[in-house]
Order: sequence, then structure tokens, then C-alpha cells
Amino acid sequence: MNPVRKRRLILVVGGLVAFSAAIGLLLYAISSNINLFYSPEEVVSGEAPVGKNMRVGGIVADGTVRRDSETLKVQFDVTDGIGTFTVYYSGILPDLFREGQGIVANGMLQEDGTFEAYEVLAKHDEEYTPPEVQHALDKAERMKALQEAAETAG
Amino acid sequence: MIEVQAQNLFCERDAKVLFDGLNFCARGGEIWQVVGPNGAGKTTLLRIIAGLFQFYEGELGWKGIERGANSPLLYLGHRAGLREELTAIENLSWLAALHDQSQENIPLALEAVGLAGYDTVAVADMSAGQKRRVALARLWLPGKQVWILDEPFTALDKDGVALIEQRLREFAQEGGLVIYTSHHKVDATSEQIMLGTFKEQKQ
Amino acid sequence: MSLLLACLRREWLISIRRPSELVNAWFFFVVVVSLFPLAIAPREETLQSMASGVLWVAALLAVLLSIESLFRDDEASGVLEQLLVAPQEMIWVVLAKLSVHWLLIGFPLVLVSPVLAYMLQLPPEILPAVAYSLALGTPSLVIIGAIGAALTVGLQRGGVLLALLILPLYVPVLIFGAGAIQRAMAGDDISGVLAVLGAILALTLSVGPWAIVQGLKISTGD
Amino acid sequence: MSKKQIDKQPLFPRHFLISSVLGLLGVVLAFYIWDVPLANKTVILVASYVIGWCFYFGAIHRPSWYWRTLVRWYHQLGSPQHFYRISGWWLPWLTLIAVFLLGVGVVWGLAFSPPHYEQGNSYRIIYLHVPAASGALMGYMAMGFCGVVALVWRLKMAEIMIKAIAPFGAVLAAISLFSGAVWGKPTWGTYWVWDARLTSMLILFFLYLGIIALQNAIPDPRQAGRAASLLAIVGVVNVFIVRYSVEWWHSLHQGGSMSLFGAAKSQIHPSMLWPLLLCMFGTYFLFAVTVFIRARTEILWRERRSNWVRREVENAI
Repeated sequence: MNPVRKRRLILVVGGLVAFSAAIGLLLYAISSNINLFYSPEEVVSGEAPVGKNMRVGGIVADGTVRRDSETLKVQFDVTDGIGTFTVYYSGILPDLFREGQGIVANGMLQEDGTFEAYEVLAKHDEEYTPPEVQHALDKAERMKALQEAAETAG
Repeated sequence: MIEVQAQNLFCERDAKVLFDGLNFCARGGEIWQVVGPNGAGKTTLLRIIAGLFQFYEGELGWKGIERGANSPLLYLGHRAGLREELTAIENLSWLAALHDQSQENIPLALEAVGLAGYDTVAVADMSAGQKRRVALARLWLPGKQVWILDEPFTALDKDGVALIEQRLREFAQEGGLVIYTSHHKVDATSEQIMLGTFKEQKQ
Repeated sequence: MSLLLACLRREWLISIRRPSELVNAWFFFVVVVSLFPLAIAPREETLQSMASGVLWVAALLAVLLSIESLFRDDEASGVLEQLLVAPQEMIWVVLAKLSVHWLLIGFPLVLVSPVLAYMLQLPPEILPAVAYSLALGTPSLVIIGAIGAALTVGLQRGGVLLALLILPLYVPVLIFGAGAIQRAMAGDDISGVLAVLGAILALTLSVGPWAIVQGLKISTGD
Repeated sequence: MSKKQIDKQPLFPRHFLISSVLGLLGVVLAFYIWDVPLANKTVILVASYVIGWCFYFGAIHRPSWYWRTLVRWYHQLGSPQHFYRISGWWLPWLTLIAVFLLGVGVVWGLAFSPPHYEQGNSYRIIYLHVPAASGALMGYMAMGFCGVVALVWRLKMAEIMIKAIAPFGAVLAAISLFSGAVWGKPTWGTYWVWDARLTSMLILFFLYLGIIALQNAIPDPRQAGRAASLLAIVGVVNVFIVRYSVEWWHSLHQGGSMSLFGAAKSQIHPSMLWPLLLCMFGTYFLFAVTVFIRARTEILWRERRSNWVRREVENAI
């Protein structure tokens, strides 16, 4: 093989090796959680580290929001249907914050499994529905739940 | 036999037509001088021939040499291509490695341009004429068939000019092709490309 | 291969015969980092919380400042033209330039970074993480910066333009580099973040030299 | 291929059968793997299968015609004069379409479509935000594509296109950033977070600025065009970061509500989707209009000494 071709081959092979190394490393990185983002399931199962800054995300569970009438303190439960944990926060919540709403919170997980947040942001979902439709959907869901309850009872 | 052929070359820079419909055919064994007033596009033409400038129209064909793989083309521009921090030998040996030329001839070449004994002097410490001589020492390194020289005689003294003229004639006699720009005619028989006759296109 | 060796040797000689540029870059890094404790209240937790950002931004700026001259003198002296006429692939010359530049600018930053990190009150067990993140990140900074330097070589006042072109592309390296230090401070495993830095490096290594060669060809008139 | 030879060939040659079976297998495979609603899947897969076969038949029966057409397109697209003529014909129609789509979409979206069940009326910013963001991304992708064409085939038109796209792309990126901030305050509770989607969008804006600056810094137009092409190609990495940041980083920004081939489930109610689609396509057409206008001006400037431009100008006067 003449030297020019050989040099070119080295270049091409080197480029390909580097490129595949990039992909391999990226795959490895994705397999380890580099976002420091944890779902309620991971929080409850103990995967999330205690006492470290991290982000958690989930849905605010129905009927769990308790506000302090004197101060800005608030507590609520965050769930993803599998795990549930309590979040404590002191500050002004965004307008969109309500029960059943997705949120992202920054803060620290405590020893007792609760989460001390220093920031709570409302994550609005990618569903865009007008109120009547949402109302109808809710109604349908309730009907379905009732039906299922009736079936299991019956 | 080497041959470079230009057909209908057209080039325009900074909204000015440098040349239009330029034709020439230069063969090995000839010395070609590109002449024209300042700003006529002499350097641009040399850069086009050397493959450094692609924004032109028309045909430029090479015969007898293969461009690319082991280019037998030597180009010396306005700027000598020497780093001031390095000595003459370091500069030349790197350029030789770049051009697949052997390193053995470098001391001889330096001797030929009268720079023997300047081994440890950085180019920065040389005079303008000496710097030009270092660059021109590459004419004594073998392995090239076409020389493209942009103002090779600037900053040279009388002896230097005579030396280079002599070298150019030798090279042409060996079958090499020289294309250079200068106001100085090397040889009575050398061919000329006249530039600067093309004004703005007619309104 | 002899060409690569010749190029490495040449770049090395040129750089060490003009030590002021090297020393400028090193001192820039050291001085900028040591200015921060003076500008803010040097309490331990404040310093610790901003140490990762300060170290990385200073390293990034030091590389950016030094990269501007990577091709400048070669262009001014006509060496770039010689490269374009030469039969050899330019990429070897570019690779040699990048390696020597990193060795003389990037690597000293890596070496001195643990000391600076200690000055910023980072606990000693974090110092390896600082060095690792800079060691993996600064080569990418050099390569990406060289793309911009190749595109702006020969332009007047190329420096500001270079910063405008290159700083956005530096952001991923900055985020993950500083992220590695932050995670190490939180006591987390940093292998994932280092893997991302490695991936960025591998990607820039595979594509960067080609882009640099194209950039040089474009800016020398091709 | 003469008439006789075609007649001699069997109606269904063996390679036809083989590739037909392979194609059907591919369709079946895609049918099971691809996770989108059945109706969308069926339409897209069957349509692409049929279109593929049309091309295939065309290519084996009249190969030279296909090749000639390709070559002709290449030359026509590459010629500024031709582009000038064609774009002059298209421009009024594109403008009309853009005005119509944007007019209907904006009025429908802002006045007639129902409010959001949670966000009330503030969600209406999507009719500005989403078209601007997607326009900015598509614009950058187009620049990257033109960059490859400009560097590989050295087409002058591709360089001109990059120069024409960059300013409006930057404007769209700025609009999407600004409208996103205005929207973020009532919904998330903050104007700005250093979140992956937002940050990468900001970088996109900076890249646009960088390309414009580079183009203005280099005096020679051809050289400037090629330099900008290279920078555009290098920056395309960022478009992918923007696109997938939501999935990679669990960012605060919500995920994509729709995708080109229909998302897994319809996440936007039709009463909101239609005006949004109208606005998006209106923005694309508006983008095309501005790109055409800028490209035409640039062509006139670059070719100002040629005869056809002189004739155009004389006609115009």
C-alpha cells in the first residue's frame, strides 16, 4: 500500500474509532443518571441519595396540600402512582400550582423520607384541552371508576 | 513533458474584473514572466495556477504531472513561508518534510544561496535579503518540476539577483517550468503574460 | 509518520521559543481565579459554591485567549499557503498543532488547577475530580476553539468575533465540566459526567480536525 | 432501452418479486415497532410503499429521464438567474398563502379557540411561541443543509441561501425566547430557568448571531459564504440538543405535544390544534417569503454587473 493511502486509512480508521468511542461513552453516561433527577418511585425505593441537592418531579397528590395560615409554609405529597412522599416548602407557589398538577422541585431529601424544597416550579403538561373537554374527561373517568367499584363490589 | 494550459480564464475580485478571456500554454523548459501594473492581478493569477484560489471561471489544465499525490509544484509567495522563531535549517527541513523532499540537500542549498554558517541564527535575526535567500534556497532542493515564484527578486542584492537568474535558467534547461512575476526580465527568450489590459466590462 | 514527528517538533520549538504567550495564558488562569475571592466575601461556603464555575470559566477564557494566535503567525508568514500547496494532508499538521497547543496551554492548567481549587477552599478529596474534568474538557476547548480560529484567521479584530462564534459551542463542555466538580462536591459518582466529557472529546476529535482544515482552506482564499 | 427489449422482459422480473417481499416485510416490521396511532401508521406506511414503487418503476423503465431531471434541477437550483426568475413567480403566491394562514390562525387561536383548562387564556402564547421556535429550528437545519451543499458542490445559491436565512432565523429564535419567558412567569412561576431546553435555545440564538457576524466580517462574499457554511454545519449539533433536550434532561419545559407523523396520542385538542397548525405553516411560509426576498436582493447585488440583471432593472424601471 502506498504511503499516501496508508496515511489516509489511518485517518479514516482513527476518525471512526473516535466516533464510536463518543457513542459508547454517551450510552454509558445515559445509563448512569447524570441529571440528578429522581421520580417519586426512586425516592421511595431509596435510590435517591439523602442530604444532597437534587431535582424531583411528579404529580401533586389530591387532597394533600396544607398551607400554614400565618406563614408561607406549605406541605404537599408528590406521587407518580407508584411512590409518594411529602414535600415541605416555604415561599410563593406558582399560579399553576394545584392538586393533580405536575411539579418539579429542587431541594434535599431528608433522613425521614420527606423532601425539603427550596424551589417549586409548576411543570405544565403537554396536553392542551379546553375546560369543557377536561370536565367531560374527568366525568368519564369518575364514571369508569364508579363502574369498576360497582363491578368489584358486585 | 509538463504543460499548463489556461483557456478563457476569468477572475473578478472586489468588484473589479482582473482578467477575462486569458489564454496561455506554458511548457517545460520555458520561463514565463507575468507582467502588469500594480493591482492587475499578478499574484491572483499565480495563486490560481498554484491551486490556492478557486473563485475563477475558465479552464486550467495540467499535463504531464499528477496534482495531489506528490505534487511537483513549488510555490513561493510574497510571504516567504518561514517562521521567525526557527533557524533556516529548521524551517527548510520542515518544508522539505512537508513536500516529501529529502533532508540531505538542505546544507548544500543554504551554501548555494550564501548562507553557510548561519545554522544557529533564527530567521528573525536575519536581514530582509537574507530571509529572501533562505526562502529561495528551496530552489536548490530537488524533486520539483514547476516553480511558481511571486516577486522572487525583492530585497535581493545584485549578486543575489544574478544567482537566482542563473538558477532559473539552469532549471529551465533541465526541462522545468518557471512562472514568475517581476518587473525584471530574466531571459531574453522568456515568454510573457500581459495583465492589466482588462478594464471594467464595457457599459 | 515522519511528517507528524517533524510537525510536532516544529510546533514545540516555535512555542517554547516564544514563552511569553504560554506564560500569559497560565498567568491569566491563575490571576482570574484568584481575583474572585477578592471580589466577593471569601467565606468558605460561598467560595465552595462558586469554585466549579470560576475554575471552568477561567480555564475556558484562558484557552480562548491563547487559541486566537494558533494560526495567526502561520497565516502572516505565508506558512498556511505552503501547507495548502504541499502534497501532504494538512490534517497531520493540524493534529500536531492541536496536540502541542494542548500540551503547553491546556495541560499546565490541569496541573495547576488542584492548587487553585484548594485556594478556593475545596476539600482535598475533590481535587482529583477537578483535575480529571479539566483534563478531559480542555482538549475539547482547544479543538472547538481552533475551528473558530481557522475561520477567523487573517481577519482584523478577529478576537471578538472568535469569542462570539466559539463561546456558544463551549457551553456543553462548560456545563458538564463544572457539573463534574459540583457532583464530586455533593459526594456523587462522577463517572457519568466524565463519560459525557469524554464523549464530547471523542466527537470533537473525530470531526474537529476536518472542520479546522476546511476552515483554513476557506480563509486562505480557496 | 429499445421498445423490443422492454417487450421481451418478463412483466414481473425476479428482482421485483424479491424487493416487493422485502418491502412488505419492512412495512410489517415497522407496523409493529412504530408506536403511533393505527390510522396514521397505516396511511404513512402504505403511502410511502406506493410512492416507493412508483419511483422504482419509473427508475427501471426510464432511467435516463430521471437522471436528466436530477441534473436539470441541480443546474437550475444552482443558477442564481434561474432562481431569481422562479422565485419572482412564486413570491406573490407565497405571500398570499402566508398572510391567509397567519391571519386565519391568529384570529382563530386568539379569539375563537377555547381557553386552557388550567392555564386559562395565557396558553394562547403558543400561537406565537411554538411557530417561532419550530421556525428557528427548521431554519437552522436548512442552513446546515445548505452548508453541506455549499461546501461539497460549491453551489453559489446555497451560500446565498444561508445569508438569506440567518437574520429571520435569529429573529424567530429571539421571539421564541421572549414569548417563552412571558409564558413561563404565569405557568412555571419564573421568567427563566437554566434548563436544558431554554439554554440550548439561547445557544441557537447565539449561533445565528455568530453566523451573521462572521458573514459581515469577511469582505469577500464567496469566502464569507463558505466560512458561514462551515459554521452552520458545526452548529447543527445544537439543533439536536434542542430537539431532544426535553427527553434527555427531564427538563421543566413540557415535552413535544405533536410530532410530524402524529404523536402516540393526540395531546392537543383539535379546537386548539388547528389554529396552531395554521400559525405554524403560516410562519414557515412567512419565513420562505423573507428568505426569497433577501436571496433575490443578494443575487441582484452579486450579479450586478451581468447583462440579465441590467435587463431586469431596466424592465423594472
